[in-house]
Amino acid sequence: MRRFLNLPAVDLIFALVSFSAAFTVLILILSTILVLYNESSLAIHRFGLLNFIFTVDWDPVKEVFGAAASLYGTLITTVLALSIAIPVSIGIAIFLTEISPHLLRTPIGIAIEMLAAIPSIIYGMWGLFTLAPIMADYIEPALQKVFGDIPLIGKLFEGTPMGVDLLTASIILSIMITPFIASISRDAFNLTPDLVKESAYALGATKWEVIRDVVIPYSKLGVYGGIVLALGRALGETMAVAFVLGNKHQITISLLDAAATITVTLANEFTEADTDIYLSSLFYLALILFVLSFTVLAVAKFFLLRAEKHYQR
Amino acid sequence: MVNGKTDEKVKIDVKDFSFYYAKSDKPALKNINMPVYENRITALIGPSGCGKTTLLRSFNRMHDLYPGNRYEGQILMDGKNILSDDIDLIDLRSRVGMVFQKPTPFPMSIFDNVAYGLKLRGIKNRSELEGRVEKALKQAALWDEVKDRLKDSASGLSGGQQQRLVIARALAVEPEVLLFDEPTSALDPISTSKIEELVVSLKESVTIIIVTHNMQQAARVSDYTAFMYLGELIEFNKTDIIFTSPQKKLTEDYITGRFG
Amino acid sequence: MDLKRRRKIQGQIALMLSTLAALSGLFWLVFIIFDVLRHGITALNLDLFLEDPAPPGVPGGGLRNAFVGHFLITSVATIIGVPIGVLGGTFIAEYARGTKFARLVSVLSDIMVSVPSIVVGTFIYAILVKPFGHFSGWAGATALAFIMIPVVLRTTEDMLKLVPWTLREAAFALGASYFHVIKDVVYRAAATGILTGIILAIARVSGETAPLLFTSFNNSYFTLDMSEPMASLTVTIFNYAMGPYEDWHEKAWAAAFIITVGILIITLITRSIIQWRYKN
Amino acid sequence: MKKLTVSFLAVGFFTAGIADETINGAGATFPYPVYAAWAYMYYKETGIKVNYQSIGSGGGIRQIKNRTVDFGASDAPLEPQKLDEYKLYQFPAIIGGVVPVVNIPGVKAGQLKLDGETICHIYLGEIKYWDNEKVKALNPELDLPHKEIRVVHRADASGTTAIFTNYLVQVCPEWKEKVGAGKAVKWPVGIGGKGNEGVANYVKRLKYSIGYVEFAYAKQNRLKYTLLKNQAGKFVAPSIETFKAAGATAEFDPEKHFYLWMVNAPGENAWPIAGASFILEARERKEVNKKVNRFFKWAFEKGDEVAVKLDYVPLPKELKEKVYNYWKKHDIYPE
Repeated sequence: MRRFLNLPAVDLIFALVSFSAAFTVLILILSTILVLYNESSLAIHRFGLLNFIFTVDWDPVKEVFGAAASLYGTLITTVLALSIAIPVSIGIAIFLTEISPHLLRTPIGIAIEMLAAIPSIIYGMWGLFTLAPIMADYIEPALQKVFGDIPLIGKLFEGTPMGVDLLTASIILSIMITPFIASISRDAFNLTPDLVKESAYALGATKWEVIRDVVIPYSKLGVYGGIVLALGRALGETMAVAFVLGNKHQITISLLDAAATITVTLANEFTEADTDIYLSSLFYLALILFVLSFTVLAVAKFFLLRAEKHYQR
Repeated sequence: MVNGKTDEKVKIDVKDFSFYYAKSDKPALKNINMPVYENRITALIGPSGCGKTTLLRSFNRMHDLYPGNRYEGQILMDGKNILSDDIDLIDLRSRVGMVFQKPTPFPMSIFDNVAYGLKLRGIKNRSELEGRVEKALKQAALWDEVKDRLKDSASGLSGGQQQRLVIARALAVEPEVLLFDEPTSALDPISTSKIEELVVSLKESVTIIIVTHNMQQAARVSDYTAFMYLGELIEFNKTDIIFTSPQKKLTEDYITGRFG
Repeated sequence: MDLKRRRKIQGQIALMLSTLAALSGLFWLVFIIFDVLRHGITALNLDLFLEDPAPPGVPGGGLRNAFVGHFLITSVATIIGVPIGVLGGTFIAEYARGTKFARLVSVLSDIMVSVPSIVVGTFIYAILVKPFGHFSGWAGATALAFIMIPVVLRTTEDMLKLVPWTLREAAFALGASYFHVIKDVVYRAAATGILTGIILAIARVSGETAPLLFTSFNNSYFTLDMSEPMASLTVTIFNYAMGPYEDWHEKAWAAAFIITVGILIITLITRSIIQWRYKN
Repeated sequence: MKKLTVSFLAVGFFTAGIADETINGAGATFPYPVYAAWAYMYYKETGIKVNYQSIGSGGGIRQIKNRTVDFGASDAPLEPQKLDEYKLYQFPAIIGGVVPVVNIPGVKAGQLKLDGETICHIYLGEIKYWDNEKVKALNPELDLPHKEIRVVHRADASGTTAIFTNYLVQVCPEWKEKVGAGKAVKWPVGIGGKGNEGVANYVKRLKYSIGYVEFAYAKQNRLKYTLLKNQAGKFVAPSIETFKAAGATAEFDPEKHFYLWMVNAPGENAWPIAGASFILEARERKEVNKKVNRFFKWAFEKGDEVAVKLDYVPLPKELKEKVYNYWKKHDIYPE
């Protein structure tokens, strides 16, 4: 701080004002944690941490609340959405940078950027009105036909196809995060120097070999960055899944079953909660989600930064 | 065109060769005729935009990477036209290697960089790979500097080392022809002279074509020199003749630094 | 040369798969846009903008309250969030450049950009709704500002860092104070970038629903009083899409259409600003 | 910075300019459409805004408890002790019915007959197939298939569920013991739909399913309702008449602030799963309450038609009188 002491007065004032603005970020994070902790203290005292996390029950009548089902839903939808979105987005990025005719690259690129900007509630609403019926009538029965009789995999597709379930929610989520990963990956791919690509071609590599061995390794940091961003989105997304998940607190193996995520539980029940312990438990869920996504993002960020440093060397 | 008789063997013969970039009716290269002799170093010189790099990139058909580019005429390698449609680019590029203006290490280890071309060709045997990587690195005079850190990332090497690594990578697949596109333009003088020595030593095993901005470099390393200007080949001859008694006024002006 | 053929076929298959992945991805995306436009356009009419909602069973009505509410909440969020974001970004890019504090704020902001927005809603509920005893436009705007701050801060930081250091030195050499250097030189050089960042941040928060659910809530009447609950387009979509009435579904589609088109236009404008700037 | 100040001032100016009379209410979602319709008409006639926000019954109770609204609304009546504790008045304002709906191919609306115990055991997962003995015994004339029953319930917390589960508690001791009643319960079986809409959608789409929705939704989605055996032992169909009958025979006691679950009403023609939606007011705010009650008095007098159109049941005349007397007794009757 010594460096500010011999600044002229006008600078000192401006530095102070802008410092407090920057400091706001720290305050916001800290106060979010403190306030959420304070609001959920009732639930924390009643249920503890581990007990809360590992309790599947969410029973407002008996006032027994646990986060396990919501956490499970959050994790499954996130993992499933990412595992659908990543290959598709990388496919899109490859298509845009290496395959598509030059004439189409810009318009498709713009389209994808715009899709990244569309609010998630639109995806959610579309999921409810358009995708869910399609899933229930065509896709899910077809999946059951194909996989239903296979011993272990069949379990994933048990139940009545309803269109409002883990699978539909994950697909909506993946459609929503695809533009993010795709446009960031495309930008990263485009940063691969032409010379490096050409020298691979000059060694007799095919286009795919150039992509696989040069372009993707060269831009993997950028792609990881996009995936981390998408991961954050998927973990905390509410509106895209709220319509099509069914809000049922259960741990289910079948992807064709309703479930709940932390966000969906909050959206559905927050204003309905009538007892203090109910509301407090919802705050507790919010706190867990905040800490969870903060930690996941911080860890991912840490590795990214370290990799970047390693890479620059 | 070459004055005096020569008993050199022609590796590549460029015949009535013209080249058009996509969406352009004006040829970037006009009616080029010249030979490239086996196990000799041929330098392409001329001011910026004269087409020397364009010509160089025609020898391994790099222009095919971008749609719309057109070739006219013939480039015969060992008597076969490499511009014809039935030429397999993968084959061609295994026979004609290339080194670029800037070092282009791939994002992988030193060993994997050199082994890359070999792996593409299906060589999986570890000891064979190791043998050929070592040979190529030795040929590129890099072995002693990197033999203890073959597993390290190639991006950790210095610029000159990286460029020699790239040369080793090109050599590993034992090409017949090696194209150099201003290989020292991004390097310091010491690295430059190392690369020049290396290039000269390589002509025992491969035919070399080198594009250079630097006339001293052309004079130092090459056996033959082609001077190009505005997409045309002005003069082709033995290097000492070009630099001591050029036939064309334009060549003389360029050599003596009167334009450009 | 069996190997070569295998390589080529492998390559072709891989490229085909990429193309397929791309096409399938694009298919869904185009499907969504098309669907929103199709349903939205048929539901559009002038009353939508001029009328307040009629209760179920009464024909007609519009979403004037939601349009105005949405505009007010977003504007106030911008008024709160942008100065804090820009100033904070300035501090860590200029006065505190290279310090640990700057790195900390920068990294934390990056993380905050991805923090679940519904958590922000619960936080604001606890500090601005519960103590005052009622939902309010102010609470909604604050929640959106919370989301905006880190976005604007990071863009500002990045844009300021793009301004070459020599430019500042040239200004220092004329005897200007740092404040004047920032105000007259640095901001001017980075203005387009910061502006596009701000516009994109506004676009981003104007599509948010989750943070408004428990803050600004909803209001079936037109109001300009920010201390009252306030309707917004996104929350209206949420309620109407879930509701049982056909008429509500239509209005939800119409609102979705307006938001989508609005955000698409904003994105296009910023894109062309960037391109125009890039060309000059 | 100057611009900012101006904007702030502008916002302040706007907010100061608008201050006409507004009554704020919040609470149950179930009566929202009808309250909104009344408010709309009331505003057109009197210029007084009634801003009713459907934040859920729980929220409504919380808000009026904290005195942050002029009235609260709840589908679940508060017990008299609770009302004393929170210092609240309570009276019913509208009646609705919860209707079991089924989707069995070949079975038409109003054909299937059920009783409380059967529904209870279906929702407990103990009756698994449509051709179960108990169901068959109630429906000797129907040819019920041997198909699994797909149970659908509400996934969110709702007054509908509170009414439905209270009914089950009253008619089925096992339900009382295993599950209990509430706005959201831990369902032993079935899938959850969000909102009446979600349940209606599922039942429409899924063959061999059963669900429960508010009457309005059942009617609007043309779902196949069932007949129910009421306390008097008669099978009745859900309709405005049977809801009215339930309302008429239900013994609302003003002394207990009308605390009553209207389920399993005794009347000959009464629909057994009906429920009133209640209004809550703060006892110390006489003048405010009069303003609120003026609105409800107007609604009781002029709002019946709209309510019926929206498939809600207006209070029977006798009950309206009881409410008026309750107001008068507590000196909150609007003159």
